Amino acid sequence: MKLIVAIVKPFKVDEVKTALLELGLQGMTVSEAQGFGRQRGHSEVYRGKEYTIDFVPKSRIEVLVDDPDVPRVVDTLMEHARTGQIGDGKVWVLPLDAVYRVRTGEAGSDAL
Amino acid sequence: MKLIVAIVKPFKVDEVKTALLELGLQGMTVSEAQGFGRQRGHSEVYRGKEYTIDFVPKSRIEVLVDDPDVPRVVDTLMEHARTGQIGDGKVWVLPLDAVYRVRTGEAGSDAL
Amino acid sequence: MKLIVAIVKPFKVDEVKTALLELGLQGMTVSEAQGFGRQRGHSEVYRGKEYTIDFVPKSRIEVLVDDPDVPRVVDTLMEHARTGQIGDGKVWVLPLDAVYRVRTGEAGSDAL
Amino acid sequence: MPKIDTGDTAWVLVASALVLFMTPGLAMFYGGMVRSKNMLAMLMQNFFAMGIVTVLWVLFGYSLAFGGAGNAGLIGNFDFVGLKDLAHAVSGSVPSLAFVAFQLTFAVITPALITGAIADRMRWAAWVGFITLWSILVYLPVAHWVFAGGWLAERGALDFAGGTVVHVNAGAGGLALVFLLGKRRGWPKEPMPPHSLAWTLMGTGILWFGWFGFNAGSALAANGVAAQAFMNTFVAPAAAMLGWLIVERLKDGHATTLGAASGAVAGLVAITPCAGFVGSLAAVVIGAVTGAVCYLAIGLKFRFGYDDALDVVAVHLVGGILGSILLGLFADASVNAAGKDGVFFGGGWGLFGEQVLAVAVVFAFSFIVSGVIGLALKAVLPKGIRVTEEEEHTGLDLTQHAESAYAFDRA
Amino acid sequence: MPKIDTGDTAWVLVASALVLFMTPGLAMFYGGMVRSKNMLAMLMQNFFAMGIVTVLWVLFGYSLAFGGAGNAGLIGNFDFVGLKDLAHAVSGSVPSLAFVAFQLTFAVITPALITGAIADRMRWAAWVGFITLWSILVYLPVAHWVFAGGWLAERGALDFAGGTVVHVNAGAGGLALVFLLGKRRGWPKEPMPPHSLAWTLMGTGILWFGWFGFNAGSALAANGVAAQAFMNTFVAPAAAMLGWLIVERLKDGHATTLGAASGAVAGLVAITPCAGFVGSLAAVVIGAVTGAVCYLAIGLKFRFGYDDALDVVAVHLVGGILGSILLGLFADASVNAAGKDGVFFGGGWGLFGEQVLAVAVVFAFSFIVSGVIGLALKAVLPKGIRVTEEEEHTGLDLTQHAESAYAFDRA
Amino acid sequence: MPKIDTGDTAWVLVASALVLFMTPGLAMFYGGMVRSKNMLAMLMQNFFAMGIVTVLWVLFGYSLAFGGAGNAGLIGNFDFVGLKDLAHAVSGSVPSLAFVAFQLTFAVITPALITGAIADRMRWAAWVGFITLWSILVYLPVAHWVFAGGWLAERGALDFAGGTVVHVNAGAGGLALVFLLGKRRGWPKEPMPPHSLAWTLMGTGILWFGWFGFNAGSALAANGVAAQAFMNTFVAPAAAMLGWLIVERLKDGHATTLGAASGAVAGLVAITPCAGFVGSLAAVVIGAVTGAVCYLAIGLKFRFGYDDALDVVAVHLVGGILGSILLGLFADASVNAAGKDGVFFGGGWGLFGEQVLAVAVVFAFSFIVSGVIGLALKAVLPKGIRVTEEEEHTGLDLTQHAESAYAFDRA
Ligand SMILES: Nc1ncnc2c1ncn2[C@@H]1O[C@H](COP(=O)(O)OP(=O)(O)O)[C@@H](O)[C@H]1O
Ligand SMILES: Nc1ncnc2c1ncn2[C@@H]1O[C@H](COP(=O)(O)OP(=O)(O)O)[C@@H](O)[C@H]1O
Ligand SMILES: Nc1ncnc2c1ncn2[C@@H]1O[C@H](COP(=O)(O)OP(=O)(O)O)[C@@H](O)[C@H]1O
Repeated sequence: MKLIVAIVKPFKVDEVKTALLELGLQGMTVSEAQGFGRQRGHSEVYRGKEYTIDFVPKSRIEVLVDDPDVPRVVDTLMEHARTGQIGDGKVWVLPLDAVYRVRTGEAGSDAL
Repeated sequence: MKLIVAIVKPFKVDEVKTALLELGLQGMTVSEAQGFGRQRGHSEVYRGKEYTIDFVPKSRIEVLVDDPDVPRVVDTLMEHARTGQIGDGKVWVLPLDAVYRVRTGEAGSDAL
Repeated sequence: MKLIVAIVKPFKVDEVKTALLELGLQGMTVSEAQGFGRQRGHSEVYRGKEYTIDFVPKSRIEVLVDDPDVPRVVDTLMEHARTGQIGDGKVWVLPLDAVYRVRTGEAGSDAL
Repeated sequence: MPKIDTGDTAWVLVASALVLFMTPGLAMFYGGMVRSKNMLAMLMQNFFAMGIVTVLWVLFGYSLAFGGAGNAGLIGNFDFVGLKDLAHAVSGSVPSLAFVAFQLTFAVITPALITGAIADRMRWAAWVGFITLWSILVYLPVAHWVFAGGWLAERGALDFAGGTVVHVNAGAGGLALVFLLGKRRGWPKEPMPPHSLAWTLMGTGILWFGWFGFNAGSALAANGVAAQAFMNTFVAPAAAMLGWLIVERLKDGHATTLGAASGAVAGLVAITPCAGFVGSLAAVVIGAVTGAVCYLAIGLKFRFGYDDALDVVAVHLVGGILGSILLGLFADASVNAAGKDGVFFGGGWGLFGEQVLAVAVVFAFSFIVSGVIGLALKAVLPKGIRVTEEEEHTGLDLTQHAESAYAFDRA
Repeated sequence: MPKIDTGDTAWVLVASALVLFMTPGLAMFYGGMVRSKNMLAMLMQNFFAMGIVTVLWVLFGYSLAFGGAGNAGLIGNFDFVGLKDLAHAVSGSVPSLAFVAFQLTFAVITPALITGAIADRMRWAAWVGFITLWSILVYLPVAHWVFAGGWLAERGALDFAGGTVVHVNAGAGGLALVFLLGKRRGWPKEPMPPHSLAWTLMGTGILWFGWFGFNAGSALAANGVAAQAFMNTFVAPAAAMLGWLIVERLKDGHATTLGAASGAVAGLVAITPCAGFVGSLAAVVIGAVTGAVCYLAIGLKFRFGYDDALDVVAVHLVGGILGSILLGLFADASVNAAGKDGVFFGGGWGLFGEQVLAVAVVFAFSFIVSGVIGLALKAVLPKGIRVTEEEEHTGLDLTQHAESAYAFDRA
Repeated sequence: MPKIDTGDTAWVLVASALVLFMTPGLAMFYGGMVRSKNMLAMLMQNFFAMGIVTVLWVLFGYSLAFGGAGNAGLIGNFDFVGLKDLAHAVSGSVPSLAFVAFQLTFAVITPALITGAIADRMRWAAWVGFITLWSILVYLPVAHWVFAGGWLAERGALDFAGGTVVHVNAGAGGLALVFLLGKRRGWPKEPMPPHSLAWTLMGTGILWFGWFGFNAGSALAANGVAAQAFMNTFVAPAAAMLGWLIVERLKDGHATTLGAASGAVAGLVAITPCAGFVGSLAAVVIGAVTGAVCYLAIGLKFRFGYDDALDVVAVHLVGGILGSILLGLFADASVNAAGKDGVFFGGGWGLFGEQVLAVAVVFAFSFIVSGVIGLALKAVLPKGIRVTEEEEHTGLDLTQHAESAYAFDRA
């Protein structure tokens, strides 16, 4: 079992979600994040005073997957999160000790 | 040292927090998330146009614990986050290389 | 490759960001969180009824780093997130299996 | 036929617009205080009053309330069904339709006041049924008794702009519903803080602004009495705001924004029956007392365990009772010849007694009939009058109206 | 020189203030419906109307619209350029400048109505150009034809407060722009829910409030006709709200807050041309019909695939047409001697025909000229009239105005 | 006893309501510009003005400002303490109490204007003390000098609706406090963007709407002068909006929503002293100039390093000075017999001199006395007048009022 985390552009979340479903995944967890990196932010002006906002809105996707599925999931994530523009984001894979489903207490793959 | 992450229904956070305190834990970090899974979302109608929102509001709880405490914490989390309804969420355990307390620089168990 | 996560006081984020840039890091991801710990929250009163809010606003910083950089990054994070007051937060280090850059598919250090 | 005075007409028309504007103001005042998941349901219950009550009023409501005015009776008649024969009629010095519109604005906001008590748990269909029946069975008769020369007015009770008809009436109705609906789940343990006091403050500003039309417009002319009522509508809420803030500061340690807003509204409620009958200094006293007392009255719901969500009882019922009864003390005929002298101005206890009677009668009538209506709906409606635990939990906006109040995007 | 009546003057001044307040109200009504990233752009397009149109009006707009009033012609003249000679003039029973200000408020809000159709995608510079040209080339002539005794008025068409001049006119202009701009990316597949219905409801309250000035103020006096117009402006939106909610409930399964707001506005639109010419019961019917029909009219944009973002066509164009034409049926000279009898009151089909003609003429003229203006701007402006995909995606607030509507801090 | 004119009375009553509504409008205008953690504190400081100033006014404020009107003196007297003897009195053609209420609305909003300068850092207790003392020691005398036939008025200075009494006066007071309070921590380096421009725009709409009462109401009658003042209050802010947007566009590359709002308010400020004394075209010029100049005046705080948080100096002080002085050029007796001719209308430099003197005197008096009051409070209050670093950091809402402006739930 692995935890795959992807930082993607918010408007790509729906596309990614659909793609993962087609892969047969059952679920995922998404949260809002602010990204900083090569992609530059924007600036705002209020009464002549300019502010630069360095951070860019990103979505943070977490997916629990069985080890064999990792490559396919990672590829799918990258394929559908990609625009080719700077700021498309990152994907990383974390090892897991255990996973449980709260409702039933099931553990491991059964918990997904 | 492990990092336990739990995705739970937002209105369960207070109950879970209280239970963890009784276990003797000192702290936790909670963030907002949108969950997707078996539990279906809801639909909204604006001027006759219907939208389906697939994502469900969830809370994401992170707790750092010493290895021996992991089982008790996981059980407590599951017990108090449980409603028995679909959508109760997941709990997963991640291995940790190190933990520090910013204020003092203390490391490991002392950092909790 | 490691994932360093830091829970810090929100108004410290800019300072931390600048410090990490000076270290030569290229990016980071920040999200909002609510912390619970030794630092107590505050209370509000509405029409004579008092509510206590236990949670304190925190920022959650994620940084992907190459193994050799871990110590310097951790130290920098702690140094610049520190106020000396209770509630400065935690820093923890997670092992990683893999990291990819969505835009290019590059893996490992090249992905940063 | 009496002549129309253009100045009086201009004033009554403007006053009507001002009072109509109070209902959206009330919606925002209340809406800001509920949790965001129930914001729209609150707005909807209030805006709906502008729809249903208005149509009923034109069809037969005005006629039942003001037909046969001065008959010292229990109810009006059907002379003006569909507002017939009013197009060219004159009331006092203004076109009758201006008077009809002005009175309509009162009929609209009165049931709307009830929404604050029942917040967060009443089924939409139940509210539709309740406001329809309540407007007909409770508001029309009471308006006739007090505003249209019905029996209470003929006995001598004074109510310049609706202390009994509007505030005691709505407060009693709200209290009855609160008992039938029961507490919100989690109350009073779970925190249910206001989701946007900015809306509550905006609503307060609109209410105060519109209340000038409510009270000074009740003079039905642009004259000295209107000016006195206007001045009193200015100073009473001001004094009440200070009264509330001081007590609050002493008791809770903080002067709060919600307290300033609540105090002002309490003062506006209390001065309503007195506006054109008391002097400016009396208004200061009435306001200050009301601010302090209404703040303390909030404690009642915790002591007695009834969940009056947004304190309609403490602010409107208690405030309305206070104003109506204090009028028995502070009424000053030298301010308005059409008024009387209260206890403090040598008028003895006669007026005071009539005020107490009027309050008691309106409270009892509204409380009982409202309860009966609520029970009837509970029995008749397939799903009852209260939402399910699941629905209450998800919020009324999504479950009753399939909408969300807010959606901040970040793409 | 005719004498000024202070009551009439007070009323017209207040009515002017009320109508001016409608434009911010409209901004909020629309703003709440767009996504948060386009909120400010919407507010800006509306507030800008208060700036540019006002200056044009003083310089020459009023003169071109109302100069040579009664000439049964196509356009006014330059007699009042810079409002010269008006400081002490009197119109009817009010100072001419009060009339100038009142009419200006109409000139301001009419182009503002168009912003709802073009939401989320028009370049700021293009809007600046469009509203300037549209006000001059479309609004001024049409206002002259109908409000200033121009050819349509002389033929006998009735329009009490702007069913054709304001609503059909703006609706046609919006439709033309919608075709030129094209659909928003993702429409209709992607959800584009309102970001804050609280603002939309606040806007609705302000619009209704201000509309009393719009319609009853159009009597230009504080008299019985004003009172009738006021009453109709009260009841028509109420009936329309009910009409919309009922159909919506049957069709979608829910009565929505946005539906209540939309129905009320549709009713206000439809009663605008009729306000001072029909009786109270006719207003109930006109309102109810409009509420139901306008709700159904929203389906058109999906059927025909034009992206009228906030339904200016369904609410203002359809509502304006309905009101103007129903007036041909419900007009009742017994309500207002200056009016006529419609089909239902024995007036035959003459008025009805004139109403149809007026609607057709105004629609055709506005649609065509608006289209020409849009095409011209498209050709002339270096960046065209529509934002780039990237800009549309990021939102107009940041890309057109370098601002964000909201910033909730948590430090 | 002079007779009451119902039309004039209707207008003055409505104008009073409109001006009172400006204070909540100002609260929202300012509130939207601060960070969300200080929203309620801003609203509270403004709403509190409606409470405290109103009570002071009734008790003795009106009497000290308008008692002994026309005495060419420094202060009024105690003839009207508690508003005694005014219930049936008449001022001009309206009930005296209508005049009292109208003037009260000015007394309320003037200190409220100061809150924009001191945003985000003043202790609540300090504001309570400051506004109380300032209203008595600064506002009452200045109002007497200019509005009640005090010495400045007798010398011949003109101020139709409060350019000096309201705007220069408040601006100077704000500037003094800014120096005493010091900069907000982090200013000007840290970004402190507006947290909700939607509120700021809503506030702008309310301010413009209410300002018609402010300026046109100052005619104290529904006549031609009121109409001229109304028209000028319409066109000056419009021209100022355009002026501000153009300069802003050239200098910063964007025309902003906040710029449109700020320009409109600046124009309203500048036209205030001129409203009933200048013609429509002069209003266009005055507005356009003000919009451009006030925008540029914002640079001053950065150049000189004083933290005037929401630009009360640039908008109200500079705008008030501009309007008062430009009146010396554009005043036109042919518009208003009660007025005079300025330089451009053959009146020579006499009026101009008086205007400059009035501005200088009011500025100096307000600046000095405000400073003294601030210093006194600093010395007397145990915790001083400024919040601690920790409190400033957490925000005033939580630390001063134990409330949060927003709480969006997601259960
Ligand atoms: N070292 C890092 N640690 C954590 N997140 C990062 C790191 N570098 C980049 N990110 C995240 O990835 C996003 C995209 O990175 P960026 O450098 O802007 O573009 P790209 O990944 O296409 O080179 C950033 O906004 C940030 O959220
Ligand atoms: N594969 C997954 N990876 C990450 N999070 C998941 C995954 N599956 C479910 N979740 C999270 O758990 C929540 C509950 O899952 P769901 O399938 O709806 O109910 P249950 O866990 O009771 O079967 C989801 O809303 C989502 O936040
Ligand atoms: N066991 C824990 N697991 C996860 N996060 C924690 C834990 N303990 C504390 N935190 C996070 O660290 C923050 C600071 O902790 P706190 O105990 O308040 O201060 P300090 O770290 O200075 O002792 C908390 O607000 C919370 O977000």
